[in-house]
Amino acid sequence: MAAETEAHVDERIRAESVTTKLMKRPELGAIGGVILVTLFFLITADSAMFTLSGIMNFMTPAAQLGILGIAAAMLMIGGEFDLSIGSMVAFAGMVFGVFTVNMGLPLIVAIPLTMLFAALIGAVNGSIVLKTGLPSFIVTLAGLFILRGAALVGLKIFTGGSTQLRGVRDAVEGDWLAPIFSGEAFGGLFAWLADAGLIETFKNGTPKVPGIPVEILWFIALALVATYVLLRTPAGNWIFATGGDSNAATNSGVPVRRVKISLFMLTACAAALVAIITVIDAGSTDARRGFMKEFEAIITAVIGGCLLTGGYGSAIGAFFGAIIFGMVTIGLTYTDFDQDWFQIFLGGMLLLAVVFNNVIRKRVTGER
Amino acid sequence: MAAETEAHVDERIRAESVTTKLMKRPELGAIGGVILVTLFFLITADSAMFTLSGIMNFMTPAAQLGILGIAAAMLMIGGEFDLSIGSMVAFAGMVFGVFTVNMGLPLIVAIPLTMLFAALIGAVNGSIVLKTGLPSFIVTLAGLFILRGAALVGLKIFTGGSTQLRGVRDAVEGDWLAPIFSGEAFGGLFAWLADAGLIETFKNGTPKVPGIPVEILWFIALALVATYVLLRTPAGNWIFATGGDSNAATNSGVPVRRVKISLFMLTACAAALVAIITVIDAGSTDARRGFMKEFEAIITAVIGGCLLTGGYGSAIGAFFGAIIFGMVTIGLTYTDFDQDWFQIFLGGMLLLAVVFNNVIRKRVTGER
Amino acid sequence: MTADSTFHQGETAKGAKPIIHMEGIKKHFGNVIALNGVTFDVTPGECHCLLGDNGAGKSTFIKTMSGVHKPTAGQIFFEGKPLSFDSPREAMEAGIATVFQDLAMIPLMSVTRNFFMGREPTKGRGLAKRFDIDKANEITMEEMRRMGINLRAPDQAVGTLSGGERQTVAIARAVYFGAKVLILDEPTSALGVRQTSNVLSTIDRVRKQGVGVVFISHNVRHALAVGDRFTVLNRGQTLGTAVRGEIDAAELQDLMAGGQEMAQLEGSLGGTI
Amino acid sequence: MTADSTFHQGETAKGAKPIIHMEGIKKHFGNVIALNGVTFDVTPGECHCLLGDNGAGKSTFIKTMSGVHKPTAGQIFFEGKPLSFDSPREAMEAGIATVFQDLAMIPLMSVTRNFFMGREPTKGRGLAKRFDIDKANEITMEEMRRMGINLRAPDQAVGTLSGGERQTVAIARAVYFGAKVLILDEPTSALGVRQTSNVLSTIDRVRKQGVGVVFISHNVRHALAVGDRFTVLNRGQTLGTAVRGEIDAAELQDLMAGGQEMAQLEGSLGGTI
Amino acid sequence: ADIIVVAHGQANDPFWSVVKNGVQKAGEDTGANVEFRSPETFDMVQMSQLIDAAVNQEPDGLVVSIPDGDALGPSIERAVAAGIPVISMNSGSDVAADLGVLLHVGQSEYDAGVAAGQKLAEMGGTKGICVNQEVGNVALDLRCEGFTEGFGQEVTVIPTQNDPTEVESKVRAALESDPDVDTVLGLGASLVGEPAVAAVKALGRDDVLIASFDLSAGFLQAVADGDAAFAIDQKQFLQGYLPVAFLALNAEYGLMPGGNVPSGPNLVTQDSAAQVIDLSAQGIR
Ligand SMILES: Nc1ncnc2c1ncn2[C@@H]1O[C@H](COP(=O)(O)OP(=O)(O)OP(=O)(O)O)[C@@H](O)[C@H]1O
Ligand SMILES: Nc1ncnc2c1ncn2[C@@H]1O[C@H](COP(=O)(O)OP(=O)(O)OP(=O)(O)O)[C@@H](O)[C@H]1O
Ligand SMILES: [Mg+2]
Ligand SMILES: [Mg+2]
Repeated sequence: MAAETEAHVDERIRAESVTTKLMKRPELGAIGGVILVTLFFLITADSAMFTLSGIMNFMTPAAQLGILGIAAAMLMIGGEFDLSIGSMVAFAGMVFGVFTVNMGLPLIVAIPLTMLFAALIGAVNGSIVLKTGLPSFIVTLAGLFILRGAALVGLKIFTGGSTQLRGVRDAVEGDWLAPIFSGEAFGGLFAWLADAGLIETFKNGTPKVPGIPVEILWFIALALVATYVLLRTPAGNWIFATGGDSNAATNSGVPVRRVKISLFMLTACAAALVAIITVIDAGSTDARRGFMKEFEAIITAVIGGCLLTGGYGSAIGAFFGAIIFGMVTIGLTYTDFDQDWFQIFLGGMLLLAVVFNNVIRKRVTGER
Repeated sequence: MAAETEAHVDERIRAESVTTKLMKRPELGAIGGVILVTLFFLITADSAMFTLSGIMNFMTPAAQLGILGIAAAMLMIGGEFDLSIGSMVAFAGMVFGVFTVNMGLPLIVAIPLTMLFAALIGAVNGSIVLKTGLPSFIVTLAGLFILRGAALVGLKIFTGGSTQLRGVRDAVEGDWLAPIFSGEAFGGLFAWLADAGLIETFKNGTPKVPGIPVEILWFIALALVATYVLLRTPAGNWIFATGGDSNAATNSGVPVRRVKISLFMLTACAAALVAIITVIDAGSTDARRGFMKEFEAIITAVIGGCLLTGGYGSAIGAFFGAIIFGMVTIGLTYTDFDQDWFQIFLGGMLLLAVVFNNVIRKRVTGER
Repeated sequence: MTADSTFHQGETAKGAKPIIHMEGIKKHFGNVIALNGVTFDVTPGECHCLLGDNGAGKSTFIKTMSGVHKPTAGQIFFEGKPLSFDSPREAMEAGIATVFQDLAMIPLMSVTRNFFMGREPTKGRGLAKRFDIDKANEITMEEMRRMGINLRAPDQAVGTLSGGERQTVAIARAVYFGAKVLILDEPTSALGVRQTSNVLSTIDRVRKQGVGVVFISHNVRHALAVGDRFTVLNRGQTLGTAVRGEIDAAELQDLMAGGQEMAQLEGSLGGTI
Repeated sequence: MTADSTFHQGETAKGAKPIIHMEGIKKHFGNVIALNGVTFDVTPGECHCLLGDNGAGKSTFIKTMSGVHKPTAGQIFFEGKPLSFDSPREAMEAGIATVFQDLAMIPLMSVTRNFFMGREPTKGRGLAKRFDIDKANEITMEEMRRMGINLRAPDQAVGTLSGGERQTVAIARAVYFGAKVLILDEPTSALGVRQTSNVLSTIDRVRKQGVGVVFISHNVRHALAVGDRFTVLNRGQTLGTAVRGEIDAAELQDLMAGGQEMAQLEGSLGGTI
Repeated sequence: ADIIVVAHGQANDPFWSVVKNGVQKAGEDTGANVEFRSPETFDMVQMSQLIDAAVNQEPDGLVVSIPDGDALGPSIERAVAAGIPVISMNSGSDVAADLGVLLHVGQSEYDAGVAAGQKLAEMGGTKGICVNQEVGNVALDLRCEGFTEGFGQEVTVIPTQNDPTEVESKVRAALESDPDVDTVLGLGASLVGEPAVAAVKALGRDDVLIASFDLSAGFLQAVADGDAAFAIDQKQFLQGYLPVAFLALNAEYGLMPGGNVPSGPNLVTQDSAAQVIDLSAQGIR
């Protein structure tokens, strides 16, 4: 029998406060940026920004971006990129529009079919990456062009020449699944709150905010599920391992291929979800939907602390990253700054928020 | 004295053909794609594409992109990204326009000043990356927004409200430096060739191609210099080491900080060079110049075999990558395919070219 | 090259049935010939040492055994049946655990997550099935202690461990999961004296439990301390196999040096290094 | 803990002037205390062995010596003057060459490029000044041969070398560039017997040329073969320094184990591991 | 006849897809072999290269849009020098003649902006925002400038990206932070006009005037329903159709009109909107 070292309290370890322990988690790093940005706008922006309706207003684009961003973050932790998700929004939107408007399918069929389509394309992306050993950056870049083009060609075919497909709202009207993918949730609650005078109302007594836009709920749910999967399941461990060093992971018995393909399918499905929500909401889809969203999703993930090299990051980080991005893009409209300066502010605020995250974390944890 | 192993021919090494040795070089990997794309267009495109003027026509955008791509490739080999180069094209163009048009400076002053401006911004980018330890992706992303916004604001200020600054061509007319940065070189030679009936002419007798566009010469020169630096100088060794593992490089005495900052300055200056060439050529500049060029530059580098993780790649690869990209984007207009299908083809061709590079190299070298 | 009567080509120990038998394995990397026909087997309850000079091909050989590389030529028999592992995961599921020379660890991940990577313990069922982190932490701390390392915390990133601590994690993991065959590629290279003696006695312990052990080392004394058979590789080929007791340290060391002269040192090393 | 009369706190060898002297070095990583006051020096022409259990802080200590880490507290004297290296490059320029435990090599780069990384030989002048690859290749092959490794080609990527071959590159590089102090962190851990004896005799050679050598090892026999003084670290602190001849293998091994019991093995190891 | 069209807008842009449909229809009607090309983004440098590529193929006629006369001038002059008849469309009426272009089909962006501004001021607007989804695109910037001029009151330009959700949120933000704003002009119907209508609805305000450049079926529906004031139509189908038809006739019979053809502006209001919707859905208006 080997001689065991006795277990004892180590004298070579200093006490650590709870804050330090919390700040060490990548999940919480990005929260500093959210606080900073909030403070900035509390001072500079019109007070309308932080009313209930103002918050819903910037959370809606944040949520749509965040759904993509969380999926992109998981893929990045797994060591790959998907540049085709923006185009996938347009493509899946087209497919969904065709299913509902042209073919008249009910949502219970149209939504799973759209998801299936997206997942298939994600799996193809993943297989090409694994088969050829090429960087996913270049493979999904091809996907970016191909899907965008396919959305255009498809729309022209199915509308007979236009790049916009209309009538989705009419087609899904009354479908029992529609409230899950569009509009606002908790309408009753908000109406009650309005009656009780707890939230702002219009002159006619209806609440200014009729409910919580469903994408915000999807966004929060996805962040929770993704965090749970990453931190509390074997699959999460596999994702970190795959991204950290796919060779070492393979040698340790992690099913790297399966992990990567699943993640590509996940990002594609996240894009399809955004497509379905926005298409039902807008009632139409066109060939330019989701333009540049792939980059915004990666930006979101990186603001949230993901490493481009893989193996490190968090879903909650991407969650806060999306909120930062949404708040900054929409928030400047609430301020009095000359709008020509928009991009300068956007860049400056993003940098500030990320630097702030970093400084706080280093200060607190004594890293380096 | 240590006992030395005697030097002898190793029996554990098989003979290797010259082709194999050549194909193992990353510099030559991308050539397979160029050949494939050329073959494709020889079959499908209008014969005008491969006349002298057709070749100049697709080489001009390839050269402009390639100048950025080669610089981006060197930075990527050094382990970093610069997402601000596209915006830098707009910003440097604005600065250069103001110097020449508004301030009336001669090129001998305006060009170095513009370069200095760009290099400074590059150095700032690099310093922030090194100081904060943040990924360069996020830092230069902020640069992307800030410089784009600054270009817009600057243009509005200096033109009195417009987003387009005109009159550069008139301002630099007659400057002795202008021929180095604009127009075509070897005009005399081409005129002589046209007289001799060796190259095509318009009906009025002037040669269809008045000379070689200077950007093509800059492009070739940059590719040669970059390749020489990477493969034949200590600095090249430092770049590879820095990108391969910056920790190990620091520990081995490589001045990692200096290398990284120099590379950021290089990419910024490459963007400024492209700005100067295109602004003089076009005679005007606007706030959207260079839009998305940062991504195209990275794409070029990746097609040319650079790894996103750094430490591997080549300038010659980026050179061929730019030619592939230029040929595909311009070449499709010489074919009969409908413009709607353009993106589908673009994506498909890029993927094919890169996969083909890979297959060829693996087949020849017996890797894996 | 010393070829004495105690050395036989690929002889099986005492006629016992081998768990894994590799026959005429060749492996080429491009134009590099790393293995040029190696035959090797391991039976339950024995420790078979694989020895040889740097670059002889030992690591390449055990990587073909554990499913990382596909051999260019040659056959693998697992429990008598011809078999070829398509991935390390398959080899693992067949009961082969390996400590690779590069350890196969993810620096950014915690010790526990590395320890259980690919084989996480779960609790709950159905959708609530999840990684049982508390149990995993406990097992990790316990197994590391058995090897003589008292970790500060199971969530320390492996990248910040000392060289020996990291190697111990890899060994403890393989021992914990090694069901039928345990392959150790230079497991003691970075270990302190106490940890080394723990590893050697662990090899002895698992061998007695009927596990077949493949042990690679450059230390003649470590090999002789636990080995039952000794196979020497040289430049991609087998020099031969000797059985414990039939060969002494000096002979073995000569073979491991690939038959080349060694530098003369002061007498203090006493013949073996 | 054995504290016998042959052990003294931080004693300097025979009164010679140390090249480098480290006084009360402390190093914390966040809440981890890796070094808690270590004093150490090395004089020209001696081989000073740094020994200790896994995780004792040896690598952390030599990293502060070679400019990688800044000490949290404590002072460094180089040739008598207080000094603090801001980067490994500065330490190198002062004449300190180090073989790190992780070797500090770039896997994707060729052997030659790794060998000369940061200190490339050039030919030509002015703009035509360039990396003299032919000369570099020649030196690399030659230095590797001296260490007992016959490389196939100098442009093989380091990532495809065997563990021992890779370690030899790092050692050959440090020896080639080590002007005043040569620091070796477990240089023989992955080496074959022939290469090990080459490295030990190389240490002997450079020491005789007046270079001060810091040698970290877990192998008592290797340490005793070349060491002039022996300093033992335990849990971030110095246990003491002994001079060659005043201490024997068994005593030293006890100290290195950090005073804890070792597993009992069959007699074949003969006391030392 | 071989006729090549080089435009600065992309094939997937709803506005330009209508132009492209016009081009194709003209090709069918006249039997000409037509091709429509455009750069990947609003990129004058790449566009000039596309014109060069077209010139190299020596077509029987060339149609170009000229958002930047300086940048595209040399390439167009080269085409003219090569003896290719060139017609400009959409933008460039100011520089067309100087470059040797035969005639121009289109509307002046600035004038259209002025017209929209005057109409909105007339309808009672007092404070406006101009929502620009592509700042730096000179044609769009000119529309906002014209609007400011014609409106005669305070106008703020709101820059946005190409995302309807973001546009909706920004319009809401602008209206909420400054309740005096009562006029919204969008520079694209589907990308800005429709989300602007949604934003105003969500805010429960019925006093806001919404107008938009160009047409989309959704926005026209809003105009028909009275949710939006009007759409500014420049009948871009004609901008694609007429030049091709002219050039085809020119190639066959040497016939060419003697002057510029104004295709717009034309305001589509509540009365006329309903009949346009169907055509818009088919990509003709
Ligand atoms: N992927 C590869 N490509 C090219 N050559 C390789 C590759 N992997 C290993 N080699 C070569 O094959 C030979 C055998 O390597 P291997 O790692 O098996 O040696 P080893 O016996 O484990 O040596 P060590 O004792 O030093 O660990 C070495 O010379 C090495 O350079
Ligand atoms: N960056 C770091 N962050 C946190 N802890 C660290 C870091 N680097 C080292 N340590 C800890 O400091 C202690 C000393 O490590 P060090 O590498 O110096 O040990 P060592 O004596 O070289 O051990 P070995 O013989 O195993 O190489 C170890 O317990 C290690 O876990
Ligand atoms: Mg090995
Ligand atoms: Mg160590």
